[in-house]
Amino acid sequence: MREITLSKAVNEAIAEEMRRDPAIFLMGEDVAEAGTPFKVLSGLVEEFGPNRILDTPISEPGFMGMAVGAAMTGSRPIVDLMFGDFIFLVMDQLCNQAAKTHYMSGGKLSVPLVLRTNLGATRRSAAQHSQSLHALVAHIPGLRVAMPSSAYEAKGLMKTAIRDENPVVIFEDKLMYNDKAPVPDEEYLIPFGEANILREGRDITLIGTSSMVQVCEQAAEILAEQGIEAEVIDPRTIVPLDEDTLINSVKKTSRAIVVDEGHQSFGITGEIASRLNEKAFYHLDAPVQRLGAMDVPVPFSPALEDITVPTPERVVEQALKAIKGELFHGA
Amino acid sequence: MREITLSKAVNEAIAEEMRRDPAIFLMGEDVAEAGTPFKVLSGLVEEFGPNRILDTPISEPGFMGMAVGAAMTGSRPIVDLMFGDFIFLVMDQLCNQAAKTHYMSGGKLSVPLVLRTNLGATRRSAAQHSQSLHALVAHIPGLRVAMPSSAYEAKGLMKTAIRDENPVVIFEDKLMYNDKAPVPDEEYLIPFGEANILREGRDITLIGTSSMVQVCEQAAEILAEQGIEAEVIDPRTIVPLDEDTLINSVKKTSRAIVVDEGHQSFGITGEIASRLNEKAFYHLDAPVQRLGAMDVPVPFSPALEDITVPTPERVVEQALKAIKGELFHGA
Amino acid sequence: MSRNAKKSNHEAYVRMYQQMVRIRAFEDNANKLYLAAKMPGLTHMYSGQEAVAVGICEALKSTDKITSTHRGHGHCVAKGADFKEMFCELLGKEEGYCRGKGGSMHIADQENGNLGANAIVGGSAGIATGAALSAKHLGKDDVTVCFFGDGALGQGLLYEVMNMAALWNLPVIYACENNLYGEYTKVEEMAAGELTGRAKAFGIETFVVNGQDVLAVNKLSEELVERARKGEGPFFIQLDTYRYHGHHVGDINREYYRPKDEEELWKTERDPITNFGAWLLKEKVLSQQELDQIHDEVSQDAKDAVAYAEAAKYPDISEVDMHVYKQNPVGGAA
Amino acid sequence: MSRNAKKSNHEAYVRMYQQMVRIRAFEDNANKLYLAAKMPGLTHMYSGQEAVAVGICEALKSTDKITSTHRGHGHCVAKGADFKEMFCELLGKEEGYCRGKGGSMHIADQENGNLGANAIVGGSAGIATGAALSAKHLGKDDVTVCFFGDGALGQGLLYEVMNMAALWNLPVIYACENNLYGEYTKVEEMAAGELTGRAKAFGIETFVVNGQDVLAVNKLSEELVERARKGEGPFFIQLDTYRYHGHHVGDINREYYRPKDEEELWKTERDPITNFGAWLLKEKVLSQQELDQIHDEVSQDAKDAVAYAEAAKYPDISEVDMHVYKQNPVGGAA
Ligand SMILES: Cc1ncc(C[n+]2csc(CCOP(=O)(O)OP(=O)(O)O)c2C)c(N)n1
Ligand SMILES: Cc1ncc(C[n+]2csc(CCOP(=O)(O)OP(=O)(O)O)c2C)c(N)n1
Ligand SMILES: [Mg+2]
Ligand SMILES: [Mg+2]
Repeated sequence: MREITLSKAVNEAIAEEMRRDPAIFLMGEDVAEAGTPFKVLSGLVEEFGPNRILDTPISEPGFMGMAVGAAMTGSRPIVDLMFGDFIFLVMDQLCNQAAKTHYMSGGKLSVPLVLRTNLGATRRSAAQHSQSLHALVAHIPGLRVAMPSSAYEAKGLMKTAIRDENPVVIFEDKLMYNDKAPVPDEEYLIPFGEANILREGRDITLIGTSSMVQVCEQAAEILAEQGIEAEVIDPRTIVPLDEDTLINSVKKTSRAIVVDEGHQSFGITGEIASRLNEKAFYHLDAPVQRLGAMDVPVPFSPALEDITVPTPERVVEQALKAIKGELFHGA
Repeated sequence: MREITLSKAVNEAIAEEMRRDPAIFLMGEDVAEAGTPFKVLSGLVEEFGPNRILDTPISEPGFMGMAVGAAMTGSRPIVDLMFGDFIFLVMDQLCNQAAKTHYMSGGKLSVPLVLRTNLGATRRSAAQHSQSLHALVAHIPGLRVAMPSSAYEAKGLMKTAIRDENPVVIFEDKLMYNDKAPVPDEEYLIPFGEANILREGRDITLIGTSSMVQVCEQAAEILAEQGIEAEVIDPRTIVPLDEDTLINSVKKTSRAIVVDEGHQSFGITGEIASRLNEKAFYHLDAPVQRLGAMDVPVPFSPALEDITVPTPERVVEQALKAIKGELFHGA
Repeated sequence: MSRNAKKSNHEAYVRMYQQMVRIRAFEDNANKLYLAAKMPGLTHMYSGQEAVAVGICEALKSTDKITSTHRGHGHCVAKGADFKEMFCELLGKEEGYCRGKGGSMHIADQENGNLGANAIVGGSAGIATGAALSAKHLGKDDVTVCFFGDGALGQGLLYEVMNMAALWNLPVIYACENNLYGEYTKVEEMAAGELTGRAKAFGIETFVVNGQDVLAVNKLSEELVERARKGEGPFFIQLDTYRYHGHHVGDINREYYRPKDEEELWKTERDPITNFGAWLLKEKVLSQQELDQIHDEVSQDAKDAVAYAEAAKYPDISEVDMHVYKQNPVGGAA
Repeated sequence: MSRNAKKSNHEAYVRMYQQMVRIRAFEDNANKLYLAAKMPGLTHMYSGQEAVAVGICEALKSTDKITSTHRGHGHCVAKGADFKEMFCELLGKEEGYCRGKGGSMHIADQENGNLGANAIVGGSAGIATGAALSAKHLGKDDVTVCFFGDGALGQGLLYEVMNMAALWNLPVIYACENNLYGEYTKVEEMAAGELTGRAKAFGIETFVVNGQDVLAVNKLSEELVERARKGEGPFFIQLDTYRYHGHHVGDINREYYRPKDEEELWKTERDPITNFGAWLLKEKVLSQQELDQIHDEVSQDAKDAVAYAEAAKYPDISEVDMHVYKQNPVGGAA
């Protein structure tokens, strides 16, 4: 199968959907000629013209709000938010308006829009351009949250997001834009709420989101060398969350670690771990462990930044503790 | 001891601190002559004048940002955000600026400000005036988050918040403004990060925040009638969180329920439950249970709204399940 | 009344009078429901501002869109809503426009182009501008009117979207209802400079009109809606008006921020209904009897709707987690 | 150069020339570090805009405050920062202004009144206005200058705070550096209407000045800073200028959005350093030799600072969770 970058996969997904449905348009900063600073959208304005690929002023709250109104009236907007950190700027329009409109109107109005943005540290971009803020939107009922972990996932999830009748926030890992993966030529969609088991194993379940899926896979390799069989699962979407697949895995392995690049405290690892603890409690040989980013603003200095995010080594370390029963009496 | 309302307690705390420190000022919408729509601040402008009690335009992002700049330059602003739901509007200034300034500047700059706002449903105020959004700010390193559960708590925590060198977000329950509690005449402060054990018990730990502390206490009463001794704990601040007190309680009782009025999913109950599961796992006889608000936008209709929030009855129900071992094989 | 008003349009005159009377009747009944403790929560009365909503909405087709505010009953009625579904919504009943889920502050009537009231001040400016962008994108000639109060001029979002509306010539009209107060604060304490300057900044054509004169409001609106439809928008209108009640139904003792004689002056000399009624009489468009009949009919309508709504049932509790997500079509997305 | 410039102020002239040369030297070295892959991340060069930062900061006391942007090195140097701490910060070293935690986009120098660069476009408008409010509140006569680009005019926050600054007469000067582009988009595609209209809307006095003419910038700034100090603020200045490099150091192939000859024109005919140097010569303020000496000294300084920073050590990893919270004084809060 051909291999393409995550960036190209996103581009293809959007282009294919825009060809299919003229109601779709895309708006954001420097999305047209520049094709975004990450060049993810290059070529789209040439194909679809400036009326469907709209360069906006630097007005995130404004164009987010406009997307809500457009979505309520028959259009299907895709909003490009250059950095995930800017989601703080659009929270009101996203969470007070987009997320609630369908409910508040008793089902009469709907807001089919996609907010595509990114996450991920270690790009030396410091505290305001490195955050992984998916936990915030996951907390708000009415939003769906997708977290692609490869080019293949990015294409399939983006297409599903675009066809969804609800507001969807999709977080791409900005460090993975140039990572290649096999992506079929034929059309495919990846349904929301169906976790992907990347590797089967009976000793411990490693649940990773976005780029942390790679981290889990690398950890699984290292563990395999030591004879430990880790199961690696990518939930793909955290809202909806495919609890069943996760729970069944944990019932089998009796141990789990949840790995995520958002801050650990009050982030998504607590939710996933809690659901596993609640629903597979009597199968657990060790508490479900969590590994999130450190609870510090992302530092600029490479010397510091690199230690703030989960690594395969740290996953392995935690896994071994769980397996050896070293979590007895707590951390 | 005299009894005063939560509203009066907040008012006293602010007035006392403003008398003590001329660097403090307060800004927000209709805070001066109107004393806020909840009348919490009545009388302050008369004592401190319009230069220290500033009525702002309806510009939440703007005055939040100004408070950050003022705090960086020697003032100690208190920001009044009329409804907790509006926190979405100030997220960028609160989370990208206030929370990170101290860290980003390597400790040179600091942002001693208080953002006081509220939470709580069942006031028939519908989806945009009823949210309990403390989980969002708890996820952001650099912010402290206080959740007073009574007039006594509100006064002591507010005074501590005002004296803190960091940005503090304090959520008052808007349904409790008229609730009275004994509050001493003498000055007192309540330190952050020290949980309060309201009731001792050996059978189950009920952890509640804000008005859910009352719910837990009522549940404990009902349980007591059935011979079950529940320990009720109020963490008071969720950042910093007094893990030790919570863990020690759970080690004693072997069972816990975390009750909170924020949406259950991806909220604070997951974090607290996870920490307990991680650190008291081998003491648990049942998984730590959670009871948050339903994962739905808050509906207007009283018929619906009332069932979205945790009640003493539901806490009792969960507690009985945990105690009877009915959580076996999951929920 | 404006001199330019033509007598020709008999039907429109009657409809505008009727609609203003309907709004007033709706509000009087809502207030009564509140005072009788029959209405959950609070609500914000539109009484006094009727000419604004009616004068503007009379210029709109039903496919044209509006966005509304916390003070939204007037816009809702003016855009064509029925009393029954409105009162049901206010009481949180299943037959309400939003099945009781929205209430007064989120009342929406999509079929008549009302995209909904909004409890975030200024929160609908993006929605309105986006609806205008959508019309352009989909090749429709719909126009959107964004209603908002003077207080909403404090919100930065408005400036962001006015800029984009101007850059892209969007068919949107920003209708700023200047009723002199935002909650308990005077407009001049909240807004520096001229109100219209805030739109002029983006090269938007601005207008100021007497918001108590339904004919003046309507005449200007007809012109601007037509121009916006042709792609000459956006526009900004400042409509000077007044709310008769407190900020919300519970705001009773308000002399500390608003003098009684000011209220009296507006009510007695500038009432949009009284004055338009007098004009209709003077110009012999309607007789006193016909005017009375309108009042009687409307008041009976309102009474019936209230009774209906009071008796109507609440949504079943199973509805509580319906409509959080819209179901995707089968064979479509997950 | 502006005709009104007085020859009297020899010291100030020399300092302004020197500071502009220092900024250029800093940027040239930063760019080299980037090209040599010695600098972590990206950075945005200020080269070409030196007269703006220097002309304004020359009018400020060190207790006056500024807020800066992602393109912030120029403001930082102009407000009095040292090369050593700046380069250390750019390389993420412990001796940097922010102990390596902030980097280029968050460089701050509190001792000289620089409240910090900001990676959120428009994000510092609130901070600057708040600093001005703070000065008023604490009875200080400090003035705050808020630097921001033309692109930041897209952010609603700016309008909210300009309104409050105008309402409350705050000592803040909004310095809009119009370098014709925001990233890869022309200002006229991002901003409808006149740029200054956006401040006039709030009744704020506005000015337009040639941002390549350090004397013109400084003269206007001296006036406005003095007036702001007396409580006559706020003010808004549009400073027309140009960035020589790409949006950031990695933006090399940029002809698709910005023609080469436009760049050429600005560099050859409007360079703020060349032109001010020529004026200093013509007016015999400095000789060619003295000018050369400034360049040599500055360039040696920069070279030394770079070498120092390259050799300096990274923060210890134990620093990673320091400074998340400021410690409260003992006996104070928890
Ligand atoms: C973002 C936001 N801030 C504050 C409020 C509280 N609030 C509700 S109405 C109102 C005043 C609005 O004034 P204006 O826009 O003039 O409308 P009016 O009530 O006069 O019709 C305020 C401050 C709110 N609902 N939303
Ligand atoms: C809120 C926000 N949106 C977008 C960006 C990405 N971004 C960084 S600089 C920039 C352009 C800024 O243009 P301008 O204000 O004119 O400053 P200049 O770069 O020209 O100095 C953009 C869009 C950002 N940093 N912050
Ligand atoms: Mg008003
Ligand atoms: Mg620019």
